Amino acid sequence: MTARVHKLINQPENLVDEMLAGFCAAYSDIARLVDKRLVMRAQPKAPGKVGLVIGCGSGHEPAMTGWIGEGLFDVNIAGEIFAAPGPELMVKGIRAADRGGGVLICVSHHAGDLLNAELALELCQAEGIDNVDMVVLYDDISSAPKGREPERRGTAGLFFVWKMLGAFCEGDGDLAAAKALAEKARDNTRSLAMSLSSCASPVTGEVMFEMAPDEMEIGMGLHGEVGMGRQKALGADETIDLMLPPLLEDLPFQAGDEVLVLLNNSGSLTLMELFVLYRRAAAKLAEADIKVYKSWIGAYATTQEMAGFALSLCRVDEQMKALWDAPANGAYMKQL
Amino acid sequence: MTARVHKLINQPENLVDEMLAGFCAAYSDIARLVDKRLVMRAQPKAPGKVGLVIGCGSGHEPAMTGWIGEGLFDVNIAGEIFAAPGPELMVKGIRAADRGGGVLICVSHHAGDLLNAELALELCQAEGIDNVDMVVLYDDISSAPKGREPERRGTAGLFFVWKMLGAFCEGDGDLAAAKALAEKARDNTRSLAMSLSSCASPVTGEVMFEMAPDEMEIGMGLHGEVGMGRQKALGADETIDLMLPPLLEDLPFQAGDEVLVLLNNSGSLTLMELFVLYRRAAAKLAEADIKVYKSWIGAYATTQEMAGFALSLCRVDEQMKALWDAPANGAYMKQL
Amino acid sequence: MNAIGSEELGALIRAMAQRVAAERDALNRLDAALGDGDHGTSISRAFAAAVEDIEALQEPSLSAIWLTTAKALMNRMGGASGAIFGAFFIKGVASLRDVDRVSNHLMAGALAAGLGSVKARGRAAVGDKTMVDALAPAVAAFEAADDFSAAWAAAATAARKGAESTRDLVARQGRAKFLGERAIGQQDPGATTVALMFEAANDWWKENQA
Amino acid sequence: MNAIGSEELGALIRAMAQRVAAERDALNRLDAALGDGDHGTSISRAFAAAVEDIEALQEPSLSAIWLTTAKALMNRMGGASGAIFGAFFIKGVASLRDVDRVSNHLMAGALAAGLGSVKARGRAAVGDKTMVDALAPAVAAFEAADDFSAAWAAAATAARKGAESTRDLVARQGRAKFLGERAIGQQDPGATTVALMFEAANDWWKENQA
Ligand SMILES: Nc1ncnc2c1ncn2[C@@H]1O[C@H](COP(=O)(O)OP(=O)(O)O)[C@@H](O)[C@H]1O
Ligand SMILES: Nc1ncnc2c1ncn2[C@@H]1O[C@H](COP(=O)(O)OP(=O)(O)O)[C@@H](O)[C@H]1O
Ligand SMILES: [Mg+2]
Ligand SMILES: [Mg+2]
Ligand SMILES: [Mg+2]
Ligand SMILES: [Mg+2]
Repeated sequence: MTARVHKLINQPENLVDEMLAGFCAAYSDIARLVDKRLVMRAQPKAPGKVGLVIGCGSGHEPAMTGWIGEGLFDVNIAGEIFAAPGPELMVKGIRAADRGGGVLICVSHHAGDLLNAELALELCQAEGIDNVDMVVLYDDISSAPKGREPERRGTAGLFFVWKMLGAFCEGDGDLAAAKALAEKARDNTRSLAMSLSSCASPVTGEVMFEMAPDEMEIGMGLHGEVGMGRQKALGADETIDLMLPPLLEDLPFQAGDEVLVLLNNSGSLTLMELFVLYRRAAAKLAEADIKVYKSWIGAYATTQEMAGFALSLCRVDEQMKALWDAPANGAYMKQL
Repeated sequence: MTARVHKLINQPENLVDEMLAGFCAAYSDIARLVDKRLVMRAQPKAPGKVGLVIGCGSGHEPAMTGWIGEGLFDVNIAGEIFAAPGPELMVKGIRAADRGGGVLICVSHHAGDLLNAELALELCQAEGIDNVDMVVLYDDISSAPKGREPERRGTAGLFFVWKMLGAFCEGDGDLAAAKALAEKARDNTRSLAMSLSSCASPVTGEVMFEMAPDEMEIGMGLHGEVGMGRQKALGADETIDLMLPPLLEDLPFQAGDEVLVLLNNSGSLTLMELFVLYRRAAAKLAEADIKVYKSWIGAYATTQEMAGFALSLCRVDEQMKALWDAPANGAYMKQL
Repeated sequence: MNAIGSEELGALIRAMAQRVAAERDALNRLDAALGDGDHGTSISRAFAAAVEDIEALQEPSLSAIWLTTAKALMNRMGGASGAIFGAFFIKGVASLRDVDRVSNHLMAGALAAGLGSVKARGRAAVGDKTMVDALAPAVAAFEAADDFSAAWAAAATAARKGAESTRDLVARQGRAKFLGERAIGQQDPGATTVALMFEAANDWWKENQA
Repeated sequence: MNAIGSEELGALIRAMAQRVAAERDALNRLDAALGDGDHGTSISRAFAAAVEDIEALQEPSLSAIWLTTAKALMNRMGGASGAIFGAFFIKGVASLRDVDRVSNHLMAGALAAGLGSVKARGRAAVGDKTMVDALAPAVAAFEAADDFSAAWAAAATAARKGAESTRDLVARQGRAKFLGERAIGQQDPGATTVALMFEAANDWWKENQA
């Protein structure tokens, strides 16, 4: 299979700036653009609350611009395509999110994101911006074995962390409590992704890697990083039957647990396919006596037009369910 | 460009049933499944209100299952992939939507949808179900010239009609008023689509038509029906500059008008690209002194994994703006 | 034999079902060029349902078989041609009610009634590049014949010729309408199905009754 | 000449910028095999920004040029290697402050300080299949040399050898880590960039100063 190479963009070097400008023009009631690269809530949250920022690479839309808004994040610091932003821009974003209650920098674990956030934290200290902390988040079971969880990559399952953390930071909890909540959500979340296709880089205009039309890869990362290896492409039920057991074993999720489920579209999978996949996942979870509290199916963190999906589970308690159900109003994450 | 042919489904003959089962399992608080093919609101609307039904082909997810819910449609009667449901099933759906205030059957104009809805209406009359009416909707300017609007196809721009009509039917207006509102919204809506790629049929497992990697087609329909012809693929700004003028001329939209804008992803276009496209469209509308009231960018009516988009505009007055802003809670159409 | 009973009618429908199933992929390909590529799948699904439903009938009278076929096509096929093929069969039910055996003349009447319904329903005339281009000449040939053997043979030939005539036409109905001049050179799938149906009937007749 | 001033330092940075720009696509291809395919684009964008920012400097002192380069790489490159290249240059700024001309020994100190920072920042050692595999031997060779000519030449050779040595390695840092054994056979893009930087400096030196 050849990926589509022609993209509807203009000059690649203007891509991120133009895309953010378009996003903020379309959703001006939700988000506004500052310094070309900071996507901020149109209405800042109340003074004294903990600010939430994330600095990460672009190219995964709607992540993370779509998560800016009430009940969600305060500032997205947008890097180039698939590249974390530099530390000085991150410091600007941190300043912009500061409402007096401290700022939590969320890092979806990738080398670049972590290194730049660390540098930004050091700069903050040097510049006397106190009350800033960082939390490193990961969920992808394919990227390091059980027992070495902190080496794992951050992928689509952080969806759950973002939502709960956003709701939490609308309340009166302090920075330490926010960080603890993020860690709790992270430690109860596991994801596994697969893909049927490659995708083209909008920067180079070339296909990122080769994949045969009848192949699939289980465990693929958000930037096309390899997973557990290639195999023959399977049908929907077979694919779920292959992916769900390792996911359940990893935490482990057990009979009696209550979970949130995400099926994240990495790009060009159809919702039609995702609904068929969900049907099997729901049946298998019911068989395992694991109760589904709520589910989401959609394209929340994409890898360009890659045809694949991630299955993510988050074990929830009463606090987490309440945070999950709290209202949210991002352009691409709405909870009534 | 070759389209992805392997789909994550099981047996094609079970596809629609399985997909609807998965959808309703995931969103059981919003929709429930009756008779395998009727997707209904989990909580029916209040007695006495006008019921809204649509019968159309599947394969365009989230249309129309994603539009079932409060402030939106009451029943989606799901046909096979790209094929309208038969009249007897439609009559069942009409009965299910009947809350005593009459039922309006919405037809997105395609031969099969119209023929089956007409048959269903005749059956209703024969069976003594009164107070049922039908409205035929269309928006695609590429499918028939100005002056022959009723021959045009229904495509993504009906988005505006669905939303306003759904809000209207939460109120106390009667069937005739609902139909008049639908016609008013339709008559102020225009769409034009384009595509960079073909897609594969999940039924036949074959690519639906051939397209070269450097080609694009302007005016393509929701099932891959041809439009105004092929040409060399252009960049984002050039594409908007080609599509917007005929759209503006058709109604015509004029200086001083206020509009809603939709950029609908036909499948595998990225949001990244759509934001870049939106930026240009917004700039050009501003130049023409046309005011954008609200915009939506996303995959609302898809053609499997086709890489293309539709640009739709709807001229609004105060009534339409209020209906637009009214709350809605479909799985894939939420307004707070 | 110049009158058929319910057994023969059931066998004729089965023969049609087998023929369209055998040509499913070819019909899909014709529809891929002019429409959305599903015609073969749809028509074979619906005919298979008709055969199944006919087998399940408690009292398989002529009119019950005809009605069952109509309903299966109308409800299980979906899309434009389901409604139209359904309309075709449903119209003939009335003229078969309360008869045990049907002559070629009575059958011609049922077919002609169906054709009228198709034209009305689809707002299509000969030359619009639809199934009407095969159905209209087939029904005329059937009506003009003196017995079943001649009727099936003449109808099959006329339907095939009609289907082939659609190649040179621009479509004025159905999805192919939007192709304009680009439809020229492609044969209409719905008309091709009509030809296959009459050919299957004629072949069955030659083997079993002639 | 065995001490360089700000003019020469600016020219060396420009030479590096030109070299990575010329190799942009090749570096992208190396990164496509091991990571996400953007390394060439990122490093050439950042070096181009450094050159531009250096030209805009009011007082282009040695330390200002070094700091400007550090900041451009850190802020304009993005991703893992932006942070790491930034860390490399920023560490040397202190040792160049208030000097007008720098000897090869002083320069060696700045490079060694940068190497230390890179290792700490990236938690990477020689053998992890990162830029450290080129940078560590290059800095060692530079330190061991008696003058600039010998230093650039030895460093260029050592960096290239180090970059080539990454081919046989499994990655323990960066995106390539997830490839496991599948990384073997592929040369690390970051290490290749380090080799290109030292080779560009050496070529410039041979042409202009040797
Ligand atoms: N208005 C019409 N009148 C008569 N026949 C029609 C009409 N519209 C379509 N058809 C027939 O239907 C055929 C297409 O059938 P099919 O592919 O099953 O339906 P759809 O177009 O809904 O996918 C066409 O080849 C044509 O013969
Ligand atoms: N932890 C690390 N320590 C040292 N070098 C690293 C580390 N992680 C990555 N690198 C270097 O960065 C290079 C990749 O750079 P680049 O492609 O620009 O960044 P990214 O991986 O964020 O896209 C690798 O080839 C490697 O040499
Ligand atoms: Mg990168
Ligand atoms: Mg169809
Ligand atoms: Mg068809
Ligand atoms: Mg890279």
